[in-house]
Amino acid sequence: MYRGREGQWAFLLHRLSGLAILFYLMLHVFSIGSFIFGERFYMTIHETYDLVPFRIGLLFVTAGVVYHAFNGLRIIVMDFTGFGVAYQRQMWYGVMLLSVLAFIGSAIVVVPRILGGY
Amino acid sequence: MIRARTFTDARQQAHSNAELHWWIFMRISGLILMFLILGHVYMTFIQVSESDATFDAVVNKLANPAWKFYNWLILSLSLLHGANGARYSIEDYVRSRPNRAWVKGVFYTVIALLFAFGTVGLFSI
Amino acid sequence: MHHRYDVLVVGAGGAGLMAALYAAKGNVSVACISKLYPTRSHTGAAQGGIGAALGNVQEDHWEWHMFDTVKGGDYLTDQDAAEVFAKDIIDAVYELEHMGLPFSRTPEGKIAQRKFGGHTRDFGKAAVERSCYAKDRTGHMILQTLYQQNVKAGTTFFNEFHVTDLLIEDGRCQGLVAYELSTGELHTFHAKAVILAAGGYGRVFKITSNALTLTGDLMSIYYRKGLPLEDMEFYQFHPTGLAKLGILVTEGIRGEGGILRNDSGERFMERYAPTIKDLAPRDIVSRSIITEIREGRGVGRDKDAVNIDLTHLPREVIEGKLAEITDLARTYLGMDPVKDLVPIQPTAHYAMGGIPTNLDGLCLSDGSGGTVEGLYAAGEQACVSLHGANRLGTNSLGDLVVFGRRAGIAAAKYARQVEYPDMPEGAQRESVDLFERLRNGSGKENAAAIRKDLQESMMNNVGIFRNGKDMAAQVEILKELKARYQGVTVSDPSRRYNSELIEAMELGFMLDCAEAMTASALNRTESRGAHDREDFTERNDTDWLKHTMAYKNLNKADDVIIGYKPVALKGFTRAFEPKPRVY
Amino acid sequence: MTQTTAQASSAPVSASVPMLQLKVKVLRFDPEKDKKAYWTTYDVEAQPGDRVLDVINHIKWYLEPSLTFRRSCMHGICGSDAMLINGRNRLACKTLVRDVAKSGGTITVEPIRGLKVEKDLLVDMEPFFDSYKAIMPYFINESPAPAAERIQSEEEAERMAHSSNCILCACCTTSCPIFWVNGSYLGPAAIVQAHRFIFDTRDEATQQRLGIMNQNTGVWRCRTAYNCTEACPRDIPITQLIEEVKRAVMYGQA
Ligand SMILES: Cc1cc2nc3c(=O)[nH]c(=O)nc-3n(C[C@H](O)[C@H](O)[C@H](O)COP(=O)(O)OP(=O)(O)OC[C@H]3O[C@@H](n4cnc5c(N)ncnc54)[C@H](O)[C@@H]3O)c2cc1C
Ligand code: HEM
Ligand code: SF4
Ligand code: F3S
Ligand code: FES
Repeated sequence: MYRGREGQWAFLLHRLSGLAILFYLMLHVFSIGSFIFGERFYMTIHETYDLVPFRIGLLFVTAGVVYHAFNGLRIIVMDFTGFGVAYQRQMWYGVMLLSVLAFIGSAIVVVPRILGGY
Repeated sequence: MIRARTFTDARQQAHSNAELHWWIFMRISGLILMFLILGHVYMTFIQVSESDATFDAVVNKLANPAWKFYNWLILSLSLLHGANGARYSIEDYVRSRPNRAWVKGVFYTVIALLFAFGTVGLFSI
Repeated sequence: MHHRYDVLVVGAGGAGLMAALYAAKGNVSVACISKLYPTRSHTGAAQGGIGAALGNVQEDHWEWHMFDTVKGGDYLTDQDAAEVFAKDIIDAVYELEHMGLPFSRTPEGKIAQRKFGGHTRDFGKAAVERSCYAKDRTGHMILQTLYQQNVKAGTTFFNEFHVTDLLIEDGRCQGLVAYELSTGELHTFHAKAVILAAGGYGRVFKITSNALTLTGDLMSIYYRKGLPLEDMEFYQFHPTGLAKLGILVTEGIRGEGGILRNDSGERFMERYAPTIKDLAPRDIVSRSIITEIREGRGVGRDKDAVNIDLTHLPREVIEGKLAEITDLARTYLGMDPVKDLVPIQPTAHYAMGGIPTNLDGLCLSDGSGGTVEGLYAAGEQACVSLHGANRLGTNSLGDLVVFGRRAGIAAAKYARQVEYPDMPEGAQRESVDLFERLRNGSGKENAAAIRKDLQESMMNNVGIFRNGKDMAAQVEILKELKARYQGVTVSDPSRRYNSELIEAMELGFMLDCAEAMTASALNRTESRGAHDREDFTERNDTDWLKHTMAYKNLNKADDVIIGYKPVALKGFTRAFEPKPRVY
Repeated sequence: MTQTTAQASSAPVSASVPMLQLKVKVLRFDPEKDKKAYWTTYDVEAQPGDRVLDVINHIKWYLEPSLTFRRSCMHGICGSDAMLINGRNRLACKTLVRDVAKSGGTITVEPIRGLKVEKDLLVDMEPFFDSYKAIMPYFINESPAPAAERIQSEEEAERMAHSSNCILCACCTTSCPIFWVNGSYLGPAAIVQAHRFIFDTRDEATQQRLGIMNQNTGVWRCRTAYNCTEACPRDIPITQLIEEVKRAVMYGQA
């Protein structure tokens, strides 16, 4: 592994999160859209989402969306201002903080539900 | 041994603004998506689990044309944004020309189908 | 493999690239052969600037520049060369600017100029701003700009090709042989004209500002043909190189008030130059430092350096005006000149001598006007006798562009007029033999160990201080080293990228250069310019106002024949009488 | 070196400096006989202030003569010896042993990535120079030159201060995660060179160069990973320059 610094990891996470969200989006569109095949079909698909792996996956997707969104903002600021390049590192730590908070926040909501079994 | 490329060689490079336009699109759509998606996530966050999105809940909400449009904007922008983002990755990681062509072909088809499917779904309620 | 070009250029430093550009303008096919990628050439290391009497900051004239060059060379400079140079360089600098070189600028937007040692107004009255510069990386910018122009012109480059032999028969150059590093193959290049621009040979010394690749290859090859090397005894040492590393540190540190101190912290320059102390000229300072070291007052593990003390200067001065040494000291010594003393030591810097040429770069075969048809040389490795006994700062970069250009033009002109010469039978024979011996010998000598001994002994015996006894001893040491060199066998059998083989070959070239240098220096029984003898401390114009020509005795091993060549004491329109060199 | 000024002036500088015992782990490969690259470790004694290049030279000269790499100037000006040292792209001659290892420690040395390894630490530089040549790396101004210099203000000259400092060492390009996977990306070094000419007020081919930068293989491939900026031995703020070129392309087309 190349021992790059913040910028390298920011890029890698941005790409991974982007692809992950895209993957999730594709599933999401398919499942939500599937109600045109009728209620039965729709509900069958949605019941599979209740499985624990899916619920935990959702945690990461939420954090990923937040990371990707705010890091996207960081990228835009870098692209259009000199300030952005100069403070990219600090901004990245800000983005990471927000993502972690989002992860914890959704965990607070989701974990009890998993444990509670509904 | 290298033979230096000449002025004319270099000048003959093709010209197109496609990459520039995609680059700008990624930023603009990103900015808009930022509000749309964070709003969407926030609003649906209480549900959190997909099973909360029951048939009725979804149908009710989407009865409102404003929400229809909101969701359709998310659908189209994020599919385009995501598809172009994935194209970047494909062009980076799929190095053989023929492979790249069919991977891209399959991928774009899937995106287009999903887009059609989602749109039909949204407006058929 | 066999190639054929009208003009071949060997070396892609400032001189080679300039020659290639100009040869190509002469409507002939040109190829440039270099053992390094062009942008790796050592021209890139030059910092100070390139001197030309543009008069952008203060009134200046080419006559003044010519005078300074002749005087700086301690009157051993050929004055016709100096005149051509001082006139041409003005044009050449503008030409570099037109090629896009990003010079630093004056407030009016002209090329900026600054003062430099030895450059004066009105024939020595006061210092003048003559050095044109691009920050502290003038050489880097010249190298990059010239390479860029060659890319534009579509010059053919053979990179990482090591020239191993020149083909010369009946006083006519027919081409050369080169070893391709990436395949281990020998290539024969057939040419109408060849221009040599392969740089210096500073690596014969232990402490040097020169690159590891500056091993005097082409000088040695020329010399092995029984052809002369001119003025090899004149080698410039710069007083302030970083200890052990030899990396050059600008003269500015002394100018800004830096103080030299020995092991006990004593400001020893007070003893050698009581009035101007640390601001004494380069050669005096170098000699004083060496005296301190010889008498055991050096610092460092091997007690072979002295300290330069900047700690009394304000931080702004050190970090602002002396940014370069601050950076070097921090990078390489982990020392902060604001707080620490920085160990320095004189460093071997520049070869005034080399392959003798006339004003068009045509190589001379003796001291009385004989030439080698079709063979040209330029740059540090050549000796047009512009620098005489001592080169003035900023005159080398000028030398590259002025005489590189002239050689390029002359070679192209010649190539247009003549047919391809016949190739000799078995052109590659000598190169094949050379490699066979290095690859298949039975000796167990380590080339690196021999090189180390060579560098140390040259530094001690033919360095800053010279005397008959030490140099005579060095002649014997060189014989021994050459005998040991015969026992070097390369252990890496591979053909591709065999860098061990190359290093062993380069050592052979260095030994030749050292031999010619030592013999020439031992022979010249006077002190002049950079050649400083403890046993003959005065300049002697009656006997020694002449160039040395050192020939390898092809009939007797380890023997050097010394001949001479007159000094051109007149330019075309101006002439300066030899006078004592005082500033 | 934490000695005080007083000591430095009286005591020999390095008499008190202990030698470091090092393990130098080199990734070796000779396509003539090896199928795969392999690690070899050499035990070396070095002074803290030695350059990594000194250590590698020592190995070549006295321990393993076949070890192959490029080097020339020994002080960071020629750009020959870019290597992956302890996981980062560095010039071996500008990296001191003390900054990368403690006594008893290990220094790992690998060839730079993304270019074909020819032998040990030596890689094929042709693709790198090809992308350099693709950006028309030469001054273009076909209008007749004045007798003296073309006038340019100090501020205008300063625009090239960073980009003209490049020594084409390839530390940047071969540290770029995009370049590793996508060799058709021109890479940061070529973009720095383009910047040098695009922002030269005397040059007349700005539009052509912006056109080249505007291609799929040009400036848009950069994902602002900053590895290039971290790796540059000449302290060129590469990412910043790339962003400036992106903007120049964008505004140039608007
Ligand atoms: C640190 C330093 C600072 C300096 N500062 C200044 C300054 O401020 N002003 C100034 O005027 N001068 C300065 N000089 C001197 C000046 O820079 C050099 O003398 C000059 O650059 C030499 O240029 P060149 O073209 O002759 O050779 P180089 O630039 O050394 O190039 C030699 C070329 O020959 C090739 N070559 C060598 N052997 C072979 C072979 N066997 N086969 C094929 N190719 C070969 C190499 O690949 C290389 O391309 C400085 C020198 C140094 C070391
Ligand atoms: C929420 C707000 C979003 C913002 C602000 C945003 C912003 C950005 C930006 C600026 C880029 C360009 C990165 C670069 O050029 O280096 C980008 C790339 C990308 N985005 Fe988004 N995006 C958002 C949402 C999404 C969504 C919903 C998806 C998935 C459908 C997505 C998938 C991608 C992908 C796959 C990339 C390519 C990553 C790469 O090539 O490195 N993004 N995003
Ligand atoms: S930009 Fe820096 S790292 Fe890249 S090639 Fe130039 S000097 Fe090397
Ligand atoms: S590492 Fe590569 S992605 Fe851009 S910022 Fe540097 S070129
Ligand atoms: S050897 Fe020249 S840059 Fe390292």
